[in-house]
Amino acid sequence: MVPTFWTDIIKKPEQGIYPHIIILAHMILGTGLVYISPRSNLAFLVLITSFFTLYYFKADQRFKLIVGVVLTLFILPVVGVRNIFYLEVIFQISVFAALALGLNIVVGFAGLLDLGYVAFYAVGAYLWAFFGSQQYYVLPFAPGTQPSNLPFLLPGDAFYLFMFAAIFVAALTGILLGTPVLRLRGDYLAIVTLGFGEVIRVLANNLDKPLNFTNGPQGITPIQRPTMPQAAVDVFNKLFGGVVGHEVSPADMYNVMFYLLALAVIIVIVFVTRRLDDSKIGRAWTAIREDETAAIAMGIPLVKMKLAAFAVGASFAGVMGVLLAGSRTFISPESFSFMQSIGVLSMVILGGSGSIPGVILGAATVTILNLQVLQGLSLHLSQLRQSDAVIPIINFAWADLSTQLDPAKYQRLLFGLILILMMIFRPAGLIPSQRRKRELASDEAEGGE
Amino acid sequence: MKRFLKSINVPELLRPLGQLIFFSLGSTIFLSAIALVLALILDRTVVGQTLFERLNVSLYTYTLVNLPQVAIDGLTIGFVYAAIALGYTMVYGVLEFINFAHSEIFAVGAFVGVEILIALDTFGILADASILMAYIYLILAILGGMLAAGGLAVAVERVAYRPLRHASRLVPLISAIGVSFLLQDVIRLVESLTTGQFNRIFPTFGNFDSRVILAKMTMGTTPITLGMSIKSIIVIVSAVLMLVALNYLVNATKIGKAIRAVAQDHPTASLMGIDVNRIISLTFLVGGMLGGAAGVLYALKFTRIDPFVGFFPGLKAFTAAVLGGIGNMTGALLGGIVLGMLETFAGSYMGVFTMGAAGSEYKDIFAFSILILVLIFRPQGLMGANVAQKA
Amino acid sequence: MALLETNNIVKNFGGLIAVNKVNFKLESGRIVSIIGPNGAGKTTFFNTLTGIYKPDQGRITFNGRPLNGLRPDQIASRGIARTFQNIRLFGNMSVIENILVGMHVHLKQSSIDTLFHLPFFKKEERESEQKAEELMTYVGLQGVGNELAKNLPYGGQRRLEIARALAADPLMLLLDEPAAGMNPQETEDIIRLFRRIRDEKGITILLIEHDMRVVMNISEQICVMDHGEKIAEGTPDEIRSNTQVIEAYLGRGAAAGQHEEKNA
Amino acid sequence: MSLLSLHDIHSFYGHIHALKGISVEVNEGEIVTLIGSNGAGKSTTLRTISGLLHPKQGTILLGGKDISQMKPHSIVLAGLGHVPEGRGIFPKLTVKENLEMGAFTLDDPEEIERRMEYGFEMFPRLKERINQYGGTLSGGEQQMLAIARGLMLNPRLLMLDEPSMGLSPVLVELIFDIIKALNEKGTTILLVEQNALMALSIAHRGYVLQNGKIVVSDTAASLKQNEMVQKAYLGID
Amino acid sequence: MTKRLLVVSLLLIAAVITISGPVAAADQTIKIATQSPLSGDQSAVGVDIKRGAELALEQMSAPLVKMGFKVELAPFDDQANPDTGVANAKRIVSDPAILSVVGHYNSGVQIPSSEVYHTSGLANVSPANTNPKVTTRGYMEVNRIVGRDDVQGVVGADFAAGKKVKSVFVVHDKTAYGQGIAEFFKKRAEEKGMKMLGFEGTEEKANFDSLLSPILAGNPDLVYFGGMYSQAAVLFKQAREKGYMGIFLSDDGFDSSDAVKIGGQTLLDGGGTFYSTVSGPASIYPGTAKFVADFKAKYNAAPQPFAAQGYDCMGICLKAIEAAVKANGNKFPARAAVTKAIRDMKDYEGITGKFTFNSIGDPTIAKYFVIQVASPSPAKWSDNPVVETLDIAPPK
Repeated sequence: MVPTFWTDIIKKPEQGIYPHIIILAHMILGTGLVYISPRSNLAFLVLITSFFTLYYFKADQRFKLIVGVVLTLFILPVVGVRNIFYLEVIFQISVFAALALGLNIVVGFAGLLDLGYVAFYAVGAYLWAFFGSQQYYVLPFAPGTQPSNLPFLLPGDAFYLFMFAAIFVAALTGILLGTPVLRLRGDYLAIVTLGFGEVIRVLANNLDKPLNFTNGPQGITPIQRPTMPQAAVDVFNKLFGGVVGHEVSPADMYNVMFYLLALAVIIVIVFVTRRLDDSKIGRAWTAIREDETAAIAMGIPLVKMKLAAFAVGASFAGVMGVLLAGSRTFISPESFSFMQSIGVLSMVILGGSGSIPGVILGAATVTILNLQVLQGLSLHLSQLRQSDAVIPIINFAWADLSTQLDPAKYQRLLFGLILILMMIFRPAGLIPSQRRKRELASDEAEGGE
Repeated sequence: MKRFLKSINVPELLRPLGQLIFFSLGSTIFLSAIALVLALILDRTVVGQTLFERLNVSLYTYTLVNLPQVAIDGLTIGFVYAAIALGYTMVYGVLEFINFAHSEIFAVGAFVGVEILIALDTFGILADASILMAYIYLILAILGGMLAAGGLAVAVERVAYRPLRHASRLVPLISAIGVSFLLQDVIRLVESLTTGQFNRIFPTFGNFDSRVILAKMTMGTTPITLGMSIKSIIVIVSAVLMLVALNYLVNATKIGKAIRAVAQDHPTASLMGIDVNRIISLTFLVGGMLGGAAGVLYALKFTRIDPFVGFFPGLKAFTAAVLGGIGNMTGALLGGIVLGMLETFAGSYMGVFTMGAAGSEYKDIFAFSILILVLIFRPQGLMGANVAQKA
Repeated sequence: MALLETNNIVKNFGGLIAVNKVNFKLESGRIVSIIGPNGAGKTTFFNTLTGIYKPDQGRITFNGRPLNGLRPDQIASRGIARTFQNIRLFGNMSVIENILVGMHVHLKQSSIDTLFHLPFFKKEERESEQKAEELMTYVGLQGVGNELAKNLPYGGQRRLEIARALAADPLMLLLDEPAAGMNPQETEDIIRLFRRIRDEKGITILLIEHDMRVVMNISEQICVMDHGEKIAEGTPDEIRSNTQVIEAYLGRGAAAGQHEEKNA
Repeated sequence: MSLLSLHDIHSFYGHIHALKGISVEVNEGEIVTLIGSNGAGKSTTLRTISGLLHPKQGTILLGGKDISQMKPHSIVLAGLGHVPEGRGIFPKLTVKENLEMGAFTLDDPEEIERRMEYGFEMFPRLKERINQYGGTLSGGEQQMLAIARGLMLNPRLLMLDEPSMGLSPVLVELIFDIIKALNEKGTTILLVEQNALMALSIAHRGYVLQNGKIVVSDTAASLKQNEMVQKAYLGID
Repeated sequence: MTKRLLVVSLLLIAAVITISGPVAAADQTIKIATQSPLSGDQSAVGVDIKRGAELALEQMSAPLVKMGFKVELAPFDDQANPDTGVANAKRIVSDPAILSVVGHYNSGVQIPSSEVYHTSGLANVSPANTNPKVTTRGYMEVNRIVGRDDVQGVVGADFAAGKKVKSVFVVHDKTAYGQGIAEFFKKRAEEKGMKMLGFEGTEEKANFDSLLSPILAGNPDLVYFGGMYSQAAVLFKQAREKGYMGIFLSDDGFDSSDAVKIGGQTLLDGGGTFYSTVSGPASIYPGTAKFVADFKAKYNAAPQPFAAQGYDCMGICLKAIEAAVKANGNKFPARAAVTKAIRDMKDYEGITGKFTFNSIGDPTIAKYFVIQVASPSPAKWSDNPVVETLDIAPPK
């Protein structure tokens, strides 16, 4: 007789205590696996998908919050420090999640297709790159020919100040770029925003003469980081030293710090997006997306509202740009290509435009696919190719498989497929957006679901 | 046969030629005037002096002497953009939809054409081919490119666009962006599996590279020759032929009228017994073939192509189509020429006029700013969609 | 002084005169219908009032202030609300949110209030939610607040569109064929609703309608348009016996038939 | 056996249940008219017959063949002409090109030429404006062009959707005389009209449509006297 | 409901797999990673750097295999994007089996990625990064076998001075590589008294007409192109077609037989075409011809620029690892040992030169050749004659 506990958990994982157990089990399982084999991708995927279970299973909110905090603030940093590749993946997931949330406001809420979103990311990055490095003193020199012992313009800690400044600078750029074109129809606007993305990239690449603002293609380095208080490193070591297994250096701590900063920005973005969504502005955006003519008839000033969406979306990208400059200590025009804009767009489309959890899921999926899965597959493939293993059934020697078939090389193919298949089969995305249910006094229809 | 000849209405055939000459001359004169005026103003300033030190010739003579060559170059690239823009305009006319993947259909045409010629080259046929045979092989390559690109365009419409025909406006556009990226990597995959090469190079054969000298001038001490390479002439002639053929097809044949009818009113057209889906596929076929031919011509003129060759010309051609008045074929023609001229004038003279501060690398930004200005101040484009005039 | 006044409004589309020198006065607190055969220019006139079309000639004044040159959203915020011939609700938004969008014009919450949920924001949201629920009950949609607009039955969607329009506390309500596609029972309800709106809320109603049963027994004033011109205006009885109207509607000879009946 | 028969047709227009089970018969050589006030479902009926809308329920037989699920362009081949509401001429095609579109499925240029001449006989004004764009014609001329175009394929059944709309009474008179003449030459006609009495003056039989249902059907003569028609139009209870 | 069951079962399976088979990281496998753009429009060069390294590994890993090690290549695609480069770098350093990295084509990707190598003490030998900043940071781990921009730019200018050139027009491809060399060429040329008729950057890859007008008007004695052959050859061809007969000079990005496939006879007309490079012709480095032949045999394509450098970098890594293994009693060496072995490398006989690294990782004396394009047929590319040889030490 199979113990009732197990059959119950499989039959109705909905009710009562079971979902909590499943979430906890998944988290512990994931952490354990990563601990045992710190370099296996599968273990890491198991850990990351525990977020998915956390979101999906019905459990009471406070429990979910606690588990969420434990996962993001304790488990992930520790796992990250043990294997800095995981921390980099987690960091990039949070960076792209923030960008996707920003773009989500423009595409998901206001229904404006922005193909040059990375322009605002670049504005933020070059803002801190210029002020946080010696570039001010390099103005008169051609790229590469400047003397090496130049002073820094500002102290490193001005980084936090510039994270706020970026909000307004990027929002202003959004308004400047948006004002002339937001009257345009959807497809024209898409092409014009694509133009903006390219214009900003070309400017970044060419503003090295007459005055050398961006140091052209050489990029700007070294860019300062906020100082890392030694106390923080000690506290981290004291707390997690045992679990981590080795002394954590300030350099590693910087990775953790920037991850936590990105997390903080995401929390702020989700907070702001939720608040805006559930208000006059949010309803106006959704109305514009649903039916512009009807929205106008309700007295909604179309261009003003679209501009607001553009500016808010841009400011988030600006902040993340400053974060990128700080974490990488190096900025060059290569990071702001059209491919990046399309990458972020496919995250929003895959996840579900207009839905906050969906967009975060989309960002995580695409980043993991791009950094881990594709790269892992092609590494595995090249390992097989160099061993004399043979595919069992058709005994086709791996070595003969052409080197051109590495999956990692076909990132564009992946983005292309995502966009096409999602549009045809699931335009609403993986987690479609639903408006928040309101507790209404006159709600007889609510009843048991 | 006699009946067929009688049925060709000649004025319709020649109409675009008149427009071609008018647009080309018009834009040349207009832009030359601006360049010369600017040169006069800047001559006295420091810009004039630095040029004088360098080439001991006044800014004005420098601008004047270079003008014809810049105009011809502008015209050549203008016709390339016009030929590609036709593909965008055809599809937009019928479906009010920007076929973002047209740039990759153009690239596929280029690749198929070049691969045919490389295959012929490896068999050693091209090397010693007579001039006549060289042209025949070129035409063969262009036809190959057209068929491949046309077929691909129809397939793309059938798979990625038809299911979305009644979706909201942005959905098919996002799908088109997806198709564009997918095709870029598919070309790269096929190329790397078959030839292992990334760059493909248009084999040199026939007299395409030789140059026809039109005039000899001297600027100060340096002799300046005004001329065009045979391949530029071929590009212009083929582009003109394509425009004339398309114009004739759309304006003087039954199928062409059906295309225009569907463009104006899908439901009523179906009440005339026109199978709307078939006409839309046909439009993609014709648009794709034009794109394919433009691709092979591009490869002929610029020698090297790679799987990502379509992106920038595609964007420029779209700007040209919008500049001329999207959906309006003559508009694509006008937009292409004007954009080509503007870009070449900017590229050639901006470096000198701004003493190197803003050189030709701003040429592309120039094209985008034109697009944005046109969309703001005259969204229906120069030719204007609401001008009650033949398409 | 009339609430709405238009004098010789002209609107043409490439040579085709759609609205030709229409003079029109609308006193506040009344229900007036505009009728006329297809292609008579009713909808074009309607759209010039709401700003979708810019009139080529003539002036429109509403509540004493000119409307010429204003954007449709500015006109809406002046107190003119409207519904559409083919229903244009925000399908993926809930019933109550559709109504809340209608209140956009009157909500004063700033982005700062919204971000920090300041007391003013909470008060305004609570009040507007209550007001929305009252409106739902008013038009007979109580209890379906969280239902998506697109899932409502056809009659429900019509009433939601009216509730959304009322949410802006308009001075005038423009209805574009509100009774289209409704069965007799639904038509009865809608007529009663319009009367309550006029009597209880004092809102002036201007509607375009083809269903003569609705027009005849709801309107205090009927204006008949044909070929872009106003050919008749008056009470339902006057219009019913007006030869020009009958001819416009039923074609020549009908007036004669009508005429004989009267004499016989 | 009737040329066209609709049996219990239910058709939806967006949300609106526009046709609630209508059945109509049109016999060879007849002029049958479908009258009723706006929004009664007249145009929806024609759009359902010609395939622009597919009925949710019920069957449509044209010459015995079920065309309810066929595509519009194949229904046209089965011999049905439809002059749509608002005339539907192609504004940026010339008069000649519009007529050529009407004969799209014909291949023989001489035959097309001959039928165009036949059209010009009926509407001489069109010959004067042969190379003018459809969009620049007056309302009446557009209506003539639409009818001439509908006749290019010698349809067994010609459907006309409110030919009188937006025309001055004199032109309406002319159009209706032409329709009568066409019928006498053998074309079966299904006429949808808001201008009831004009329609009934030339029709053999008529159906009165109200809110998607047939309320009465009778010979044209008796319908003229019938109160129901006046009620349906003027809302007199 | 079924969706949630699906998720639960999926997780269980995943858990089982991970527990059962953590990849047996046999400590006897030595991996050498490569990072270069394998996708995107720079993948032509990126793929061939990987292929060069792969070929070297095949040919020169015998000594290590004899010592009982399995030697493997771990190719990574940095997509010419700094974010991907850094992520891959962190993945590389976390794999203990990897002992050195042959990497990066774009300095924009190399600089941030090498920060990660530096923190983990993992050796990195760069086949192509010429940006001075790569080594001026003085990291022990970072070395390169190509001259720096400030070196190669000077080589070009000195050669031009040698040819009595009076006026020059400089063009570059707006990349860190191309612009870097062009800036130093201009600086040196002006020092040598040459008149600078123009200094233009362009990302254009096909239509150079608008650039040729100022060139033809100025009629400089020499046109210099900083960047890759795929742009340089097209520009040179179009310039010749328009009647410019002066000298063409470019950098080691021009060193590929595809250049003459594009340019053909035009590269030989007029003043001829020259390019500076480190990989000398067959006469001085016999290995080059053999390398080109082996490369064509394995990949049926002519090697792109920097493929030879990829080969040499892998050779250096293998030799250093061999030395480190011997020093560690034939056991798996520590990364620091490999890093030290590379930095202490003396006169490594590569096919692109003899290499000794100075204190900051630059090749001590980079032997530079200026080679003239001698025949229009691609097959004879490696027989192009050396016109001048310069030994230039990198500035301190």
